[in-house]
Amino acid sequence: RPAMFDWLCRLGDNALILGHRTSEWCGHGPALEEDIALANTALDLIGHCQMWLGLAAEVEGQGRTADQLAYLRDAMAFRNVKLVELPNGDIGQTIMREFLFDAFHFELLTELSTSPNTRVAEIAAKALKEVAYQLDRASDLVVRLGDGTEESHARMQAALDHLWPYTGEMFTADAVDTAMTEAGIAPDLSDLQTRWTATVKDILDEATLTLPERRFDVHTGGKQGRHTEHLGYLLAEMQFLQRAYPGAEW
Amino acid sequence: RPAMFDWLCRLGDNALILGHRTSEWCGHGPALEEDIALANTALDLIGHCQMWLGLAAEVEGQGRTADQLAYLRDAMAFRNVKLVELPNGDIGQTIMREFLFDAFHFELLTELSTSPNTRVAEIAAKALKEVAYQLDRASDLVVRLGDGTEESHARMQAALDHLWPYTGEMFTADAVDTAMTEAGIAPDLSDLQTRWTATVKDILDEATLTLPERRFDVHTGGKQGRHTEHLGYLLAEMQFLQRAYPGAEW
Amino acid sequence: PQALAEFQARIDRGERIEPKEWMPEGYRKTLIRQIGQHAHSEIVGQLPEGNWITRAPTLERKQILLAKVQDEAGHGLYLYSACETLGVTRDELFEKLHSGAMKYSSIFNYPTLTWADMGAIGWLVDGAAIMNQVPLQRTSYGPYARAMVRICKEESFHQRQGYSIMMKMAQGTPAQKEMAQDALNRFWYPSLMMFGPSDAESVHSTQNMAWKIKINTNDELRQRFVNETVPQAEYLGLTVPDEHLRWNDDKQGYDFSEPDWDEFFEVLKGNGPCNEERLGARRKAWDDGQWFREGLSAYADKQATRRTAAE
Amino acid sequence: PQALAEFQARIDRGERIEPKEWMPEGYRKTLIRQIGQHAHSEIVGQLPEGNWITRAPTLERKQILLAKVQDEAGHGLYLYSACETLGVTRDELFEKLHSGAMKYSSIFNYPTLTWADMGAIGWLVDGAAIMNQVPLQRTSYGPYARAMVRICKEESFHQRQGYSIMMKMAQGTPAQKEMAQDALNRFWYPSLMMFGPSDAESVHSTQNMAWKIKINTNDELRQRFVNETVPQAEYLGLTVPDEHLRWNDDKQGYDFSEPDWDEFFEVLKGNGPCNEERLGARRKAWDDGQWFREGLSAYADKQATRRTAAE
Repeated sequence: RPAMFDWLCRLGDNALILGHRTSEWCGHGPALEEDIALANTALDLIGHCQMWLGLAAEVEGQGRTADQLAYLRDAMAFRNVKLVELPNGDIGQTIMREFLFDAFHFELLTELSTSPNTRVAEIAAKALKEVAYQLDRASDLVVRLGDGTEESHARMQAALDHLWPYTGEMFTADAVDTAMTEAGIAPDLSDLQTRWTATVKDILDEATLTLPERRFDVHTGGKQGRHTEHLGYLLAEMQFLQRAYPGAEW
Repeated sequence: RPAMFDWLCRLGDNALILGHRTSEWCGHGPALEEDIALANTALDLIGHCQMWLGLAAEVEGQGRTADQLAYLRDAMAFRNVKLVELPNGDIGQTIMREFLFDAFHFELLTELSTSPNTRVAEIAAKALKEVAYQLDRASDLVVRLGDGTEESHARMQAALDHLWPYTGEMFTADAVDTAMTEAGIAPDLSDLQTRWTATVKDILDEATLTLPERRFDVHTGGKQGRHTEHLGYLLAEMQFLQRAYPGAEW
Repeated sequence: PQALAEFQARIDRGERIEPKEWMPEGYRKTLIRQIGQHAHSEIVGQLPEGNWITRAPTLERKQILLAKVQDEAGHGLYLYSACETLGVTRDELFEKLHSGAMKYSSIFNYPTLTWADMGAIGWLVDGAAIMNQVPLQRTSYGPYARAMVRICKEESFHQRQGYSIMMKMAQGTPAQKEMAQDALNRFWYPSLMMFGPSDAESVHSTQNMAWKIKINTNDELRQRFVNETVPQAEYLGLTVPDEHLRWNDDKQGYDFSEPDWDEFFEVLKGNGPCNEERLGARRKAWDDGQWFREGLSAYADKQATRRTAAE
Repeated sequence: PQALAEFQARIDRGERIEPKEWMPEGYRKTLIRQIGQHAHSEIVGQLPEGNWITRAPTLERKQILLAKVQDEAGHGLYLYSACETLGVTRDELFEKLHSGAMKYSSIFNYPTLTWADMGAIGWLVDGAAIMNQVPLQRTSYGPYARAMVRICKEESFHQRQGYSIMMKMAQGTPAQKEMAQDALNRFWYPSLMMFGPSDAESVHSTQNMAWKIKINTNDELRQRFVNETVPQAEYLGLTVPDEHLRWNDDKQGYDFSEPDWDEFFEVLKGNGPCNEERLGARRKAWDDGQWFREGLSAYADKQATRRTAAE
């Protein structure tokens, strides 16, 4: 049960923090269509967060709400992977991160949508449709920018090289992951990794980008609450109103 | 009395917010000497803030402390001029702002150090020594960078042009200022303006920089609590721990 | 002159002018300016609200705000498309925005300082926008009128959401109520300015009204806005910051103070609180995005070449 | 060889070597590497603590932290000066830092995640640094030894401040105590790594000890650090994260677990949590500051010319 709470927080926090980062682009995108797509992605992710943290709060059974989990935990209690909390960088880095995460997210939700835990399966099925669309869109952009100009190619390759050492955390199972896999609720992360790697290789290949040779699991610990220095700033901003006006309704 | 509280908050908040901005440079300065000088300036300013807000809290007489004023007011209750809350920009902009503010701060503290209000006079006298040094240093850098390379000249001129419309607020008297002047505690802002203008003209002239022709009082309202959009973010960061862990001691 | 008379006759009969049909150059130019400015306002208008997305106080409020800002970008898209039917490209319009040759609504040069501003913008700013736009659903140029229909529907949804934020704040803690009142204080007069100076001072009005590009006078719309908004403020328990505001039985409307038109013209000249930030943010987005747009078009070119080669 | 023997004899007699005196090339090179690395560590070491200055929880804590970070920059200054007496400029040293040719202490590649880390760094990291540096006050190279005297005095002040933060946290609310324990958990082993791998594995040790560039073995210092620190942790009511830790009466010291040396070498290779951030921040500061430094030196040149012309 505590494992399940932690595991649901991971799902919810990944969506919340990536949604937050994506929302930072609002009004600052490189093209109008992109502004719309980024806002849409952020909106979907915040929606997923609400469902997962809502279920986490239920499972915890201490009367907390999704909002309280989102707004009143400090960084040590957040369970997202480090990949999603990194600053956006340029739009290429933002898109590359979305692609690398979506490719994992898609495989994960696909599996979860047939989980024997019906609450999990329901949420996953709802989220899956949106994430499938996000993955298509991100893959498409990675290909077009990777195989675009010399500059766009170089930027996408730099983004990939920068983000790569953060990707392994998604597949690094710890006791929580193992407990959920053994309980039959969640898939085995190494299976996901196999499929993720295939997708990523295919798309990067089409994008004329080179898979980095560096270890992909350099930066882990986010799932256990040991984050980068960036998360604290993000939360200070995100949680300000709830912290400054405790108990107020909005 | 409420005027005095507001007025002391202006003094304290100017020091706090400019100190905060200056402290953002720590470890990121353009030269080691500059890192040291910037940290030193920030340190001095936080010290001034502590004295002014401490006196403000006393004058208010509701048992609040300097820390509570610094950490538990939201943006609307802050009384600093907009000039000091603007993001740092490049180091040239940071130095130009320091110069423009110090030239005012120096004149103000000089007057206050002979205020009939002995508490005010004491604090002003303490702060004056440090601010005199800061003004010397900032003036010197403005001259050297203004009359340096073509690039350094251009950057200093751009900084001046950008900051100029924010400077007038320092001299725009409202009911609070007038009340303090009439009570004999504070000097007349228009006298300060005359002396400030002379200093600024001298230094800019030596720096081969051109005084902007634009109105210098475009951006006002900070002293009345109507700030730029930047202050809210600054406070969210600065106040996080006090907001997230109410009542804790550090 | 023959053509001109026929054109006017069509408009008088209530016909819609469509893209490929003949139109006077002045009609075309005025429309480009008006629709373009409206499009730019949607785009720049993302920024003041975008400023609070990352700080929205609940997950639901965050979603609503995101959806709203997304809608604004969408409105920009329709309006630029409508403008393109008049023979000007979106990129040309952007360039004019960035160079300052074209304007956007001055209201977006005011900062958003508290969460209550998200309420005030929805309630007052979108409210004023709707007041301006509803008549434009009957404007003479087809693509513009149709864009307006779509936009008005969404705007009135936004206005209700804004009012709901104000309601929560006005009924909330003392601090929240103070924020709500302060937001009303700050946005009231800028909202009144959104209708433009009195028509007496506007030289183009008559021609534009004949062309049905403009349907009502600025003063008419402003009066209508005040009449609708004052009771809403009262319902919220907030005070409109106008000591001369009172009901006038004769005109069945409120008497109210004029906004400070000097301030209006200062903001127009670039001396508003956020002119530089707003335009700076849009220019930066555009400049930073250049490699992205170039990358996509290089790819498209390559694909076209590949397709040709494969044929 | 004659010179070398005399040099060694001087050192053995406890004499100080001064800048302009003869010294073996290996001595000079080793000193440049060691002092330079120490200087770089002071400079990079500003960053983890700098990360909390803007978020310090009280005005007083903010001042203390600012003063501390300022001291670190000051230490950097002394140490670069000491290095310059060996015939290498500060700019050359910076270039080697930025290119990765010279290292800084790996401890600064760990992130500071809570306010308690400000305590842990002062207490453990400065504590370990002092343990390393106190003997170096007796090092054979004069400028280095003198810099160390000055630095050690300030460092022990910093250590007390760090311990005082830990004390407040450990005696504070449950959340604060949790942060304190977590900080100890995260910084314990990296602090042990600060003394370097066991001397058995170090090839240069013997020569450096003969030259009195190195005074104690890494293992000696590490043991001394553990012996001093464990009781301090107990006094704080915190648990050292080592299940094998126990007092050994025979050696009158604690037995303790070795840190994970694989992790140490990974961090050294660039795979630590913050290597890229830290070096990136320093490179950016340097690059962004280029125009500033050039401006100042252009002005200095102009002034020199003006003075000459005036003569």
